Amino acid sequence: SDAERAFQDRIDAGIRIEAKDWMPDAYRKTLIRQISQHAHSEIVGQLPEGNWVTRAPTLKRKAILLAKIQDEAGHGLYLYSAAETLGVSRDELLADLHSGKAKYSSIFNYPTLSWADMGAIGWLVDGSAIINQIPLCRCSYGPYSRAMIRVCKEESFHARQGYDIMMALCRGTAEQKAMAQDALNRYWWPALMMFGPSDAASVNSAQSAQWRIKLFSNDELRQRMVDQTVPQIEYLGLQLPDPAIKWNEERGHYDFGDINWDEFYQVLKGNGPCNRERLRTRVKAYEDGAWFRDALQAHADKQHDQKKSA
Amino acid sequence: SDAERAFQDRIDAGIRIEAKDWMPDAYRKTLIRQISQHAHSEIVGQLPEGNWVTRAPTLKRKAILLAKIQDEAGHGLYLYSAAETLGVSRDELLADLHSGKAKYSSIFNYPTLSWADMGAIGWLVDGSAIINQIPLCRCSYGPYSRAMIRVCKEESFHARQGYDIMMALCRGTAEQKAMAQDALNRYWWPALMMFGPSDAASVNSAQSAQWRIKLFSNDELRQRMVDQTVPQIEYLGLQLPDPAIKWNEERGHYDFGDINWDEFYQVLKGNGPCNRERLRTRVKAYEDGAWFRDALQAHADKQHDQKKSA
Amino acid sequence: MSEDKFNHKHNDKFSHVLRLADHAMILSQRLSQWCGKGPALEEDMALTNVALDLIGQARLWYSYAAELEGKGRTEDDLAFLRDAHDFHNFLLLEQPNGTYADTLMRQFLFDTWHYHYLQALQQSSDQQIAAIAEKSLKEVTYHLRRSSDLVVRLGDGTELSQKMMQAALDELWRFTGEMFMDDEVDVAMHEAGIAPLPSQLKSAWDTHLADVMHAATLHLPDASSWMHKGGRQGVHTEHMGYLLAEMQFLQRAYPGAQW
Amino acid sequence: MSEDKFNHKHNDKFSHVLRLADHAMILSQRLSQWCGKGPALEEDMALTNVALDLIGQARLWYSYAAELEGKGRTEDDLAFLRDAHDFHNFLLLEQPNGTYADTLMRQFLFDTWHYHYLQALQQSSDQQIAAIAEKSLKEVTYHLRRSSDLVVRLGDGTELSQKMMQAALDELWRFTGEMFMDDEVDVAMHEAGIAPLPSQLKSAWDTHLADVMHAATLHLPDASSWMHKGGRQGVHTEHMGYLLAEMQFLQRAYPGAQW
Repeated sequence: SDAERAFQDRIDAGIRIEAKDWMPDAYRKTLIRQISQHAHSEIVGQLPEGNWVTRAPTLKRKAILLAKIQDEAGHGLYLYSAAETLGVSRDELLADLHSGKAKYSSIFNYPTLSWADMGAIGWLVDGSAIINQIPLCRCSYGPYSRAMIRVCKEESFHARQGYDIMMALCRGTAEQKAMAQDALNRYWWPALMMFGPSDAASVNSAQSAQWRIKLFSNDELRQRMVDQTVPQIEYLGLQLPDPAIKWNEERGHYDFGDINWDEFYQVLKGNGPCNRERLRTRVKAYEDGAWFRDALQAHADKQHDQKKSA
Repeated sequence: SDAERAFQDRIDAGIRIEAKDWMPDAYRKTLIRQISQHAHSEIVGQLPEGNWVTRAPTLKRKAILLAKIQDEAGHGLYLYSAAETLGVSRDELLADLHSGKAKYSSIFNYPTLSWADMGAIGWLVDGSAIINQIPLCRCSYGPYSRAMIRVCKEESFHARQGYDIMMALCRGTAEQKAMAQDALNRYWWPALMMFGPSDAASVNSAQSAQWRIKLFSNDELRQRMVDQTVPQIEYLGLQLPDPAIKWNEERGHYDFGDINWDEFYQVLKGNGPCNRERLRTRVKAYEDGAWFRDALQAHADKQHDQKKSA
Repeated sequence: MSEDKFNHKHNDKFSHVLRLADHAMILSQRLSQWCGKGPALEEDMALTNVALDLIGQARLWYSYAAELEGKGRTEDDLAFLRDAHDFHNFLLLEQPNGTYADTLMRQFLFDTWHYHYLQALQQSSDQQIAAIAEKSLKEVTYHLRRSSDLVVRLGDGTELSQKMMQAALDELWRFTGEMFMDDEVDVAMHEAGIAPLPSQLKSAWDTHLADVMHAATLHLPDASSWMHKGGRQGVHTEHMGYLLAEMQFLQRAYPGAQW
Repeated sequence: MSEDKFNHKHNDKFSHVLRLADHAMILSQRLSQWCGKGPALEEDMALTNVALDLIGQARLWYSYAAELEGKGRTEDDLAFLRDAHDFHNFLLLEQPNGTYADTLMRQFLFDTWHYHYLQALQQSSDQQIAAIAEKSLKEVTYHLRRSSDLVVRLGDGTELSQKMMQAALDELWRFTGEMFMDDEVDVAMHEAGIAPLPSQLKSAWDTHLADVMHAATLHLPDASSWMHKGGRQGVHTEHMGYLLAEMQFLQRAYPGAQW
């Protein structure tokens, strides 16, 4: 249609789409799915870190971790707000999360088993998230791109803090270094999987690319993560978590081994180590909090009625 | 009445009353109150120790503590059974416990705050219990006296094990010895209060003495506890928890300070440090277990019906 | 028992500062158990923020306590290497989170005390204490405004929320008495012009409570009811040991490690 | 991570014995959390008895493991001074107690494995292992009889009890797979005639489960459903760290003390 052509022309010209602008239904739906999935990831992502906040080894580390978790709740807020500009409410989005219809990043279905996992998550998981998200700061939908700019700024702090935890462990006792190695080994592959299926298996990519809500392919971004991270691993003095990692002079990139996509799809299907626990925790939090949300609403209604009758 | 006189004659002649024998209503009621209070104490008494069983410092100590807690459940069983011979069901007795109508020993309303408390409870609390109970092995009601014989045998083990914990702590580091001292200081007065109000303030004692279900006065038994325990404290090398303790050559007993009866009555009234927690825990256990008891009954009924129809 | 309890009785200023540190530390620890599990996203953020403020305050107090002690201990040594009997926080603060109503009520009862205590502490003759109090008070002023506001809105909300808030108040009331009991440390601090007597704060606390509870349509429990005590003297409830076992695990399991 | 994980790979017999110790230890620890809180007095006693049997077995296995290791560690060192990644128990056993239905189902699923494993272990070429297995089997035979009986009575009890037992089975099922996965330690033990291959026990386990579940009117979950693993390799669930923080507190907080 003419509207669709005009819409695509604006995108091609690099003009941002805003909430009040006309947009194709599929564009709206794709964005809602993508933004809400990202919002849900922030919210669920608080849990694996919350698991260590009560056991952080120093007061300073505890404060930094608390601040990080707080930032994640904030990111969730911006992103739900961005999604809401597309005509869907936060409660609807949460209902989809709780029913299992909406997804969140599979990485959060892995357990945090030692303090070193706080390092690995900041370094590898936030690191990968940034690689995914930096391009989205230039995506075609205005509210989303602006949310991404704020999110990326804070996440680069988180990634640095994560690396700092790893540094401290690698400079520490043999036990601490082993802890760091173990965390790297456990989080390496799941972090690579965060970029999604390989391009060959990826659906809807072409359309999203045309709409400029996906600016690079999964495999391109994944390669960027490997290239960025391998020297960091070496700097830490840790062993590479994948024996196939090797600098490829010709490609100008690191080669790396095959990803276990069977595991990826199992986690996606709900069979990851913590899928049940994570979702159950969120659902319980929401249900347990109903009285609270209802009460605030009831109080606001009373205040409103009083003002009217006054 | 004639029956009452004959009843009292049997008691005076040292003949045991058995369940099927005639007995005055007041005798029956007093016994039910006394035995069930004792049974409840065994059951509630599992909780302060259960609080440290998951944190016992060695496997051997953990096993000994588990065995002790198991014994307490067993004592509860004998005693509820003894009470049941008087025509009251365990469920009725538990209902009175849960409603707060029936009491249990106030000592269990004090918190267990360190491992040393496991020593202090065995040594002082079981020690006092034995002093209370040994005479009851000769009490006039047969089922009660027989239950007491079994209970006392096991409790003397418990008291020795408790003293053994204290010994280990007092031979240990300065920190351990301080832990032992602190436990003694906290449990000393509550243990003395276990014998009940002083004779002057004690109700019903005369009748119970005549019926031979109370063979010594509260103050006599309390003095016995002090006399037995002071040399043990000295042997452990701990400081006396009461500066007024002093050997009285004339009396042939240790003098000791005034008991804070206000605290005693506050705990009795429900204001002890753990009254709410203890009762709440027991009520919750009972309520949470309803499905279990109902199911076993339902299954037994089904089996019974099948047998009948077979 | 470590030496703290037995050898430092003379060092009242150390004890006094340590108590303030322990209050902030233990409440922050409890609040951080809510991370990611609050009733609404905004609430998650706000509560985490309070936890963060408190841990910041705890760090200031612990550092100063360590300095006063002069034995080379650090803020982390004080937080992670003392057993329960050496902690001096109010019993109120170590109570389990319970429902969110319980958590908020605990917060409100403490914030009210904390606000008035810090306000008086700004006049401390000890410059360092006055400075930390002043800095903390800025944060705590916000804590108190927030928790007072929530108590009103939830008390005067739905029938259910009113019931839950009332139950929380009734449950926690017995732990409020010890906030106003003067002991020898308090008396010594007061005589030195370093801190207010806790008992002096009671009427301001009562007044604020009465105002808030009135607006919240909640009933204050009987003022003469029995009060628990012991926290500031190191005699805690059974919850404390579990809280510390979790909190201190890494420092205990890997002694001497740098993190 | 301690040295265990990285230096002892060669010592398969040590690993094998340690796994048996850890199974018994961790389940005993979970069971002991029920002390005084069971659904009936008789049940309190019986469950505590199982916890006691298991801790006795853990002590035998730990002592033998310490002997095999030959580094002067004691049973208590092994129980109280290893971090989570050095524990090798099944994930099933560290799962929280949940309802009493969950606790009993966990017990039944493990007892069935335990019984068959110990039975095979009696034929171990290692005399010490055979002897401990024989002694343990006497107790575990009773555990299995008891838990099988309870599963039947509660499955075929009321509508509610059936629902709860089915939910427990469905919840815990995903943790049963790793009990029958052979790894290098198992293969080495099997080749040395020291222990059975776990995979060889699967059919006996299946048969007993099918019998009991039939009598209990419960449905076995899909045999092909996804199974979690990692416990025996030291990769646990998030519950494990909390369990150990509590269990090990005293040994960690007072290093070197005698109790």
